[in-house]
Amino acid sequence: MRNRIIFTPLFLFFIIFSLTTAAQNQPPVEYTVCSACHTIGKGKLIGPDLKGVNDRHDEAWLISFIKSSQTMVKNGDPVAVKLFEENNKIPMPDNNLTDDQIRGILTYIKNYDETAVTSTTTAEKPKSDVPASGQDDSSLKMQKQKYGPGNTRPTFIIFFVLFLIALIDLTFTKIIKAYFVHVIIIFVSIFVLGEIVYVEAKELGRQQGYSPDQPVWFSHKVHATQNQINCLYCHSTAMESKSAGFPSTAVCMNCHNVVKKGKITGEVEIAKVVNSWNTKKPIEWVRVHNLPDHVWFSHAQHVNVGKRQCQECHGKVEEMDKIVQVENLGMGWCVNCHRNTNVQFKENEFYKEFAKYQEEIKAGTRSRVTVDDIGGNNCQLCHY
Amino acid sequence: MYDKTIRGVLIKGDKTYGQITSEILAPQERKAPMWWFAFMTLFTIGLAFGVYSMYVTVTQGIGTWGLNNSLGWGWDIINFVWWIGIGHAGTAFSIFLLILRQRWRTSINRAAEAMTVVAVLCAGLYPMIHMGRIWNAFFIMPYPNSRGPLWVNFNSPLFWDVVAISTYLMASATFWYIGMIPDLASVRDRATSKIKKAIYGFLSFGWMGSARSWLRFETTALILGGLTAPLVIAVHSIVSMDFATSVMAGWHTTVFPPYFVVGAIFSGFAMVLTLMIIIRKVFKFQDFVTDGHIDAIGRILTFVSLIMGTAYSTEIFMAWYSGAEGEIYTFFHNRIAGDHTKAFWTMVSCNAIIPQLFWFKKIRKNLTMVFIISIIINIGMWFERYVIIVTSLTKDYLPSNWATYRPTIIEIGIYAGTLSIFGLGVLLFIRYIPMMAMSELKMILKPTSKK
Amino acid sequence: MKKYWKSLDELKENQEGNIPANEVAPEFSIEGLTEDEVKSKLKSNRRDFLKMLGFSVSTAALAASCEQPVRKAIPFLNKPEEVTPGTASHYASTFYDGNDYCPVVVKVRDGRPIKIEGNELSSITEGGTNARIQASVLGLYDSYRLNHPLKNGQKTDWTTLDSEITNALSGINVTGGKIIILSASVISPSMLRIFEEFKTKYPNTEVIYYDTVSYSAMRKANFETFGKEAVMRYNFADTEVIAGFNCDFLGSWLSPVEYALQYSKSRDLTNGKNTISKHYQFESWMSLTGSNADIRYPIKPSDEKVILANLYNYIAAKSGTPQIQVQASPVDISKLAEDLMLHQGKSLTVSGTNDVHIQTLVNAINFLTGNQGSTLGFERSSNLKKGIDERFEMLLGEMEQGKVDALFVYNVNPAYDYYDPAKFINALKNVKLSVSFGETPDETTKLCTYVCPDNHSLESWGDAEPFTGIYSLAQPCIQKLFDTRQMGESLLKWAGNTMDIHSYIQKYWEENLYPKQSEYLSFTDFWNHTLQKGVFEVQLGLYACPLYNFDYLMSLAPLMFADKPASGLELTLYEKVGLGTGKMANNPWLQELPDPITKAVWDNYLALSPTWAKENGFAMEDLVKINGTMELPVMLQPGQPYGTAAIAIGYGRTDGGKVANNLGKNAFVLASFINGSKQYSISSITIEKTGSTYPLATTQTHHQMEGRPLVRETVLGKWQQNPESGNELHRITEEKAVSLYKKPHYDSFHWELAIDLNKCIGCSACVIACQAENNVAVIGKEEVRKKRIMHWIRIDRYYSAVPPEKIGPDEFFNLEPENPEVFHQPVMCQHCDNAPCENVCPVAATPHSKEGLNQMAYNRCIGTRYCMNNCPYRVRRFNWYRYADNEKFDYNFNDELSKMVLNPDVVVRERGVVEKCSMCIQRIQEKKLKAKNENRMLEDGEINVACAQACPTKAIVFGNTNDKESRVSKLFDNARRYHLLEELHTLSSVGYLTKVRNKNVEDINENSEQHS
Amino acid sequence: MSNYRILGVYNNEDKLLSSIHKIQESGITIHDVITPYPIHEVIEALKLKTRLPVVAFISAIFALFGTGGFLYWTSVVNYPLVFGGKPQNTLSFIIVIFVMLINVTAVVTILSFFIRDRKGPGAVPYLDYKGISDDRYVIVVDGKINTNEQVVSDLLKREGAVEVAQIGVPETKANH
Repeated sequence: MRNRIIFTPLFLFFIIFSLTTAAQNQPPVEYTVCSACHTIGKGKLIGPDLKGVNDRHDEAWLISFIKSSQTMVKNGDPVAVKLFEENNKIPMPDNNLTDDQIRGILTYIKNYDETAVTSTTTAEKPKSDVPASGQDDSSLKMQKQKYGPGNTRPTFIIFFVLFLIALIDLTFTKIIKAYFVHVIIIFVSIFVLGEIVYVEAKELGRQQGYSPDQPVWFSHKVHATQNQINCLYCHSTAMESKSAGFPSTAVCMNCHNVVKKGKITGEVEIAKVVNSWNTKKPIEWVRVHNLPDHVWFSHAQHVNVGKRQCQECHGKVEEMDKIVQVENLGMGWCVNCHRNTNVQFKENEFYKEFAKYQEEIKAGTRSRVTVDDIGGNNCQLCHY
Repeated sequence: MYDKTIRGVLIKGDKTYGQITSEILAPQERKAPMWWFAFMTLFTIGLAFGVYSMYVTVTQGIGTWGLNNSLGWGWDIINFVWWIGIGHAGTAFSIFLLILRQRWRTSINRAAEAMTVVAVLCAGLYPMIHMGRIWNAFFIMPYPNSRGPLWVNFNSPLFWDVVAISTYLMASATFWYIGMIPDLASVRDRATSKIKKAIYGFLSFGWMGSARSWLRFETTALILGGLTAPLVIAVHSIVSMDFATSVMAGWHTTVFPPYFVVGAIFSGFAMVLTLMIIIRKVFKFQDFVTDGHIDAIGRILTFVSLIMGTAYSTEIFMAWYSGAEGEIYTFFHNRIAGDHTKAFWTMVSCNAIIPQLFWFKKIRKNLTMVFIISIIINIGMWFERYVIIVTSLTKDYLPSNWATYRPTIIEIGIYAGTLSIFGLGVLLFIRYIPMMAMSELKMILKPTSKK
Repeated sequence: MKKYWKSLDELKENQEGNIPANEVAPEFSIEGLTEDEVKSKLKSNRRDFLKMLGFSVSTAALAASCEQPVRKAIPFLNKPEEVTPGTASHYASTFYDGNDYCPVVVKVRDGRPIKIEGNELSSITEGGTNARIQASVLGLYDSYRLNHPLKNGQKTDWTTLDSEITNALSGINVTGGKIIILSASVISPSMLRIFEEFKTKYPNTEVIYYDTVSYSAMRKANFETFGKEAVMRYNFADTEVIAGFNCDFLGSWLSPVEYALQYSKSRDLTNGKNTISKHYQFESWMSLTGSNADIRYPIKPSDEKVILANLYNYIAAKSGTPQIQVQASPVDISKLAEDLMLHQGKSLTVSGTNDVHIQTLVNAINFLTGNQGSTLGFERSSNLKKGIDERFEMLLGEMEQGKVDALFVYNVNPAYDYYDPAKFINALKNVKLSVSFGETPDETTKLCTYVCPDNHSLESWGDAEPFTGIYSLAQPCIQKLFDTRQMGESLLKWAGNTMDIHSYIQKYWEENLYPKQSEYLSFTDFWNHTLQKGVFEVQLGLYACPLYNFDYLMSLAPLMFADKPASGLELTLYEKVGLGTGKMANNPWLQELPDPITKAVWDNYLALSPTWAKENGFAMEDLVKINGTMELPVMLQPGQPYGTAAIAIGYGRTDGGKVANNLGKNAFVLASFINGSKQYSISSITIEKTGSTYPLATTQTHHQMEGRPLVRETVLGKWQQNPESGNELHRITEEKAVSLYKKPHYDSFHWELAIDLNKCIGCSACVIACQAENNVAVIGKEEVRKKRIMHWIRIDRYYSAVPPEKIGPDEFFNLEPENPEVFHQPVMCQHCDNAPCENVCPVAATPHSKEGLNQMAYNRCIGTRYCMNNCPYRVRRFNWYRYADNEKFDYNFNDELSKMVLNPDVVVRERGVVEKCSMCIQRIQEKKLKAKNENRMLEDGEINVACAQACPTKAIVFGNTNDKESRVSKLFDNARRYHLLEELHTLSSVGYLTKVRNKNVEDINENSEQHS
Repeated sequence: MSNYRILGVYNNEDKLLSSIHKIQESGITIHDVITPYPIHEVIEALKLKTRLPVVAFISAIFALFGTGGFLYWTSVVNYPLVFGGKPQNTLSFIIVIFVMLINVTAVVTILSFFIRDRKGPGAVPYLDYKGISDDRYVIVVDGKINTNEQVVSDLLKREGAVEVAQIGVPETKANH
């Protein structure tokens, strides 16, 4: 009886406490910037481990350091200089954050709970072996089932044989007397065969579900999701050029001349990158998303002008350890998207050229302008 | 039942039903004569030449032909239209006469239709191989492809061609085959060897000749006839629209559809005549293919050739009357006079002038003359297509593009190939298929009580 | 500032030691790769063919194995800031090959120069080019180029070569032997400085200039009559009367691009001017210039001097200067003389004949008509054509006597283009040290002991001063493809100066040109901006016009007609507009460029007047023997004067490369050296039939319009009264036009072209520009003979002797006249709104776009050729064979190196598909995207099609007619506008402007009776 | 066993016809008449009808609207393209519609003929009598309905059948 009286508030307190901690444990938005170079309790990345940073330095110092580390170094703050030296002179970029934001980050770091986070952020199973050695076609098949039409050959053969048998029996060896049996079999198999042929023919020359092994086992998940690196950081020319661009080894080296140990693959894969840099031999990536030679496609048009997200064509790359072609990239797929997608009509000055639509929109007779409306399905939009 | 008092006898030397069967099937039941094998080998060689030429065309490109930037079509389309024309006779023949209940057709229509089928096959070959990228020929089908889907251009006469010709081939082939079933049955019944019985049994679709079957048979034939009659006209009108719908001087002419249809029937009948005369001579069928038949076709040809003459003069008149420089040039300075004079006058004399000889009964009776003229007509019809295509394309609106055209050996080879296919078809026909519709012949045979 | 004003040198800094390689499959950058590497890389991945859809592959795929070829993507190791993969950057540079000068802008795509445009900032050309300049980019990827130095034909390396040559030179220095630098005219001031340095090291060095086509008589005459040994600068822009004497100034004379621009300005009627210059042309062959003349007099070469003398006398009589004793002129020159007198200082008399007498007379006439200092003068005298013939003759003598110890041959090829090659070759044998800087192992280079291959101009630094005080810079647009070295650098090294050419030129500019300007305060500023602009001009001080020295004229007067008058068939040698002097003979584009007049390709021939030929029994394509040695086919050329013949030079190369060799015959050998200058006209030759014939390939075989209103023209007088004159038909057709369907309207843009036939001179620059921009295939002579040429734009040329007001259906079959009027009409796809070709395509491969363009989707085409038959303009082209990667067509599509010139934005068409002008859709798309990216509307003139951009006369204007303010809309409002075959109601998008000739009816009559 | 038939073979068209009438008068139903060529009198006598024309007509209607709809949908609704400044919905459809109408109708008619008449590759006639496709006429009487075969055969003989035969087994015998 008494025990219960004592225990209940304790119990409640525990609950409340855990709840609060849980609540505080949602990383603030600003933290994503830090996480590119820092970990909490996962050892040194580019910058030092932030675990217990609050104990190491007092808050005021931290705030000013986070705001602009270099000024402090220049001003010759001993601690700052020491840190700078320790972290082989990689300057920490300045952040224009308010003090409260920084405090938020610090509190987050303070009551950061590894178990909680690891369970929320990534469901990664520790990969012991490195799957870059070409024995990964099992996963490729899986993806084929997932995206592509799958393997239809057996079904085809079965129905073809059935078809022939029915035909032969109907004409020559009249084993089954009831003709409707033959008829049904024949019609069904013709339908099935036709369907298979149609699907296969559609996929002919396309690579949906294509996921080749790359020379370097590179995980977009690790880079894009866990380290929060923006797509455009590596695929830099997507905004101004027709091609998004493969990152030059130099770009990789920006981080990897410090980060020598990967979360999943250990040192092996990163070593390849470093090696490529030292031997001045570019890495020969295998292109996954190929368009036929007679198609002219521009990333700038879609990313910069059309304001499309990368994922709309490339799938959830940030969740892929191994990149795979999600869409079939066929013309029908392009055209249908052009039919349904609105252009940035009001936003972009260029579309003032379309006086008619402008008026219609003013008059309210037209609600939307699709890509198709402005000639998005002209042949020579892509073929010339 | 046929009342002989209205018309003259259609089958000479009053035969019994049995005789009809045995005499018509005689060629099949006899051993094949020497000349048959000789011609088979000859045509096979020709076919080989043709196949080689097609191989070269497809693997190396249309460049192996004599065409150029100004002249996109040459012998390919000339021969295509020519064959289609020939292919018109058979069906036109049997169907029109069927609908008109002209019973004298019965001894000829079988051969005519067989000729049609083969000729249309030859014709159909050309639009295929004249494509630059034959491996993409399926683009022309309106199938739901994955490109949006992107359909075909239903305004294009070439697409109409595809539809019309495939339909025509289908219709005429089935029409021909259905009409053949009863005769195949009789072949089956008379067959002595097991294999032959099995084969013809398979081909004759288990025909027995019960009254119900006969009723449905005749109804179907009539319906098909009714459908195919407009088709015959449509097909060649559409072929003519390949030219009529364009802007080129000498092509852009409203008279083309009727003019082409008539031309087709003209060349077709001529070809029928040629064939029937040969068959009659070779197999001694003068009792079935009587002088009456020859005479009748002769009269028709005379009439049709008059129409052709009218068409030609209309064209020329309209060109002058329109006052359009391009037209005038094409007709007066490029056809009547100018580079292609020879071709033009060959065409006119062969199609409009020489056939007028048929006015004379003597000539209609004289088989050799008829034979020669029928061949001349087909030559003339070939030149008609040559004149239409080559003159208009070589000298078009801009004199800077004026060009000339000379076919290469490859083109000639392909033509030879199609000719051989035709020859082979005919040879196989006369060897393995009853050359005349026996059941229909029996229908028109006078009823006899003596046995 | 446009994007292309960017300099390359920072780029070079960034690239030190890096290997920028292929970035995505299509594009490819090749700095620092050896040829083999390049080839290996090129093999795999290039957006060049539709072959992926080809027969083999597609069938293989149908055989159920749908595996795709794996495509590699090799990123930069370290991406240089300048290069954005997949987008083009432009660099200002200069083109000069010893003959033509032109400031250019080079379009570089992923480190590959793929196109050359004119530099719009240049005051000389204003962005114009000509066919040769457009084609020169292909020379960079010529597999015939030397890719390492040679010694006696054996591969060697630079160090050994340097040491050996320096030793030899110092040896010669000791013995005081003679060193000769035999070079084409050098217009680069820094190069001249280098020569100086070389001379200081090796005192008895002499530089001798040698021009393939000599202008030395002109220099001599100028020296004697004005005391200046220079070539004057001419200005046709504000002339009112132009008298040309055997002078093809629009096609080949001195600086044709410049003159074409000026000429078109003087012929322009669109800018409110209501009069145009009057152009008389006296010539002995049918030249491009003659074809544009208002009044053309076909004359014998020997008559030129007589006519000029008479002209001089007529004018001298008026202006009271001494006259010359001369027989009467064969043609009446009074009218011309009157015109010249009337337009004092606003006329121009020019002669292209390399004869001191003639040039002296011309100078006199120009002086008396007050043009000296106004339309021509020495103020900005030209540095082109410095060669003096006598000096070279002397040199040969010295060489034969072994007086020359060292001979450095730079950019000249006497073993081919000297009139007596054998003489030169033998003379060369007596030279101890012979060094050539040839890029290719040509006829001369072959004979030299050492070969130090020079960079291609697109790989080199350089500067130029074509006219006094007008400078331009050249910068490398690609790192060296091969192990070559720039000639200047070699000389510097041997002269003991280790400076590299780049910094040397910089230094020169810093010392000499930087002080002459005040705009920029620091030299780096000045340098970078000038490098970006490409051009730089210096203001000149006051200038006094020199006086004419009549005494010299008088002293010549007795000699002038001393030699006996010519007899028999007279011959003239001329430069073709395309091939020129034959320096670029290995360029398949130029070889297949139809000659603007004869429309012949791949050959030269003996042009004869039709009537003379008929009388003497020569027919077209007869193979004739000339002077018993040279065999050439006969070409009957209307407008060729009676009793004369003409042969084009530049053919008959023996070591020009796989394309150039054994095409035509070398006509240089027919030239001669008479009274102090090389003569390109021979007083009498003999020709006799060989009996055999030789097939000539021409793209046009019929030459009359058959009275059809294709090219509409009028005369100035009529036009001034009624701007619609000659074009009345347009109104009528517009009124008569009826259609079932309503006229199509386009919401956003309606791209249209306007072509001013009054400005178009038919120079064919557009043809090559289009070929380069759109990857048009070269198909070779045989295929052209079959009339299968692939050019997307062609220039129709018609002859006519019928005065414009008489043109009508009654003029059928008018015979080819002796002196026809010539019409040039560029024809490309007309992008009809009611296109006949579109309806008939069964597979919907060519529908109409929402911007009024007639689209052609190659990958959908199945090649029924129905559209070709149905196009009344015949502008559609069919790929009769696979022209790429095909041994049968071993031109620029067959070897991996020259394939690098392909424009990655345009596919190379597969066999069996129809292709045609797309109005440079790739450029339209590019610029539209640019505008969208920059969040703005398009400006008029921002988009320009290749043909319009290349046009030296600005005759072609492209734009959006929905925008009523655009230039093209304005031209479409012009009363002269009509459409080709508009009576067919195809509603074509290409508008033509009537041709206006500055003549009046009596001119015509006189002109025609002159030659009938 | 229901395939018991009595056959009367004639060699003369007139005899055949008269005997058909006789037999019908005497209340015997004729199962079938087999002739080497169509004899309209026989068909009339047997009062045979066919509905093939109806089938053909229906299929024609179907083809007409089917094709028209298809053309409209493809070239106006689904992927509209402009060719030579003409409207997408042009008169030229008529041609395709017309031809396709013929095509479909023909196919349907032929197929329904074969199916209705049990004709096709491999089908076998139930009667294999020498000369029925040559110059013999056969009257087939169903032996199941008219059990008194003697009467029938006598009648046939009397009417001038050159031969009377049976195929199959009468039920009575089959019972034993």
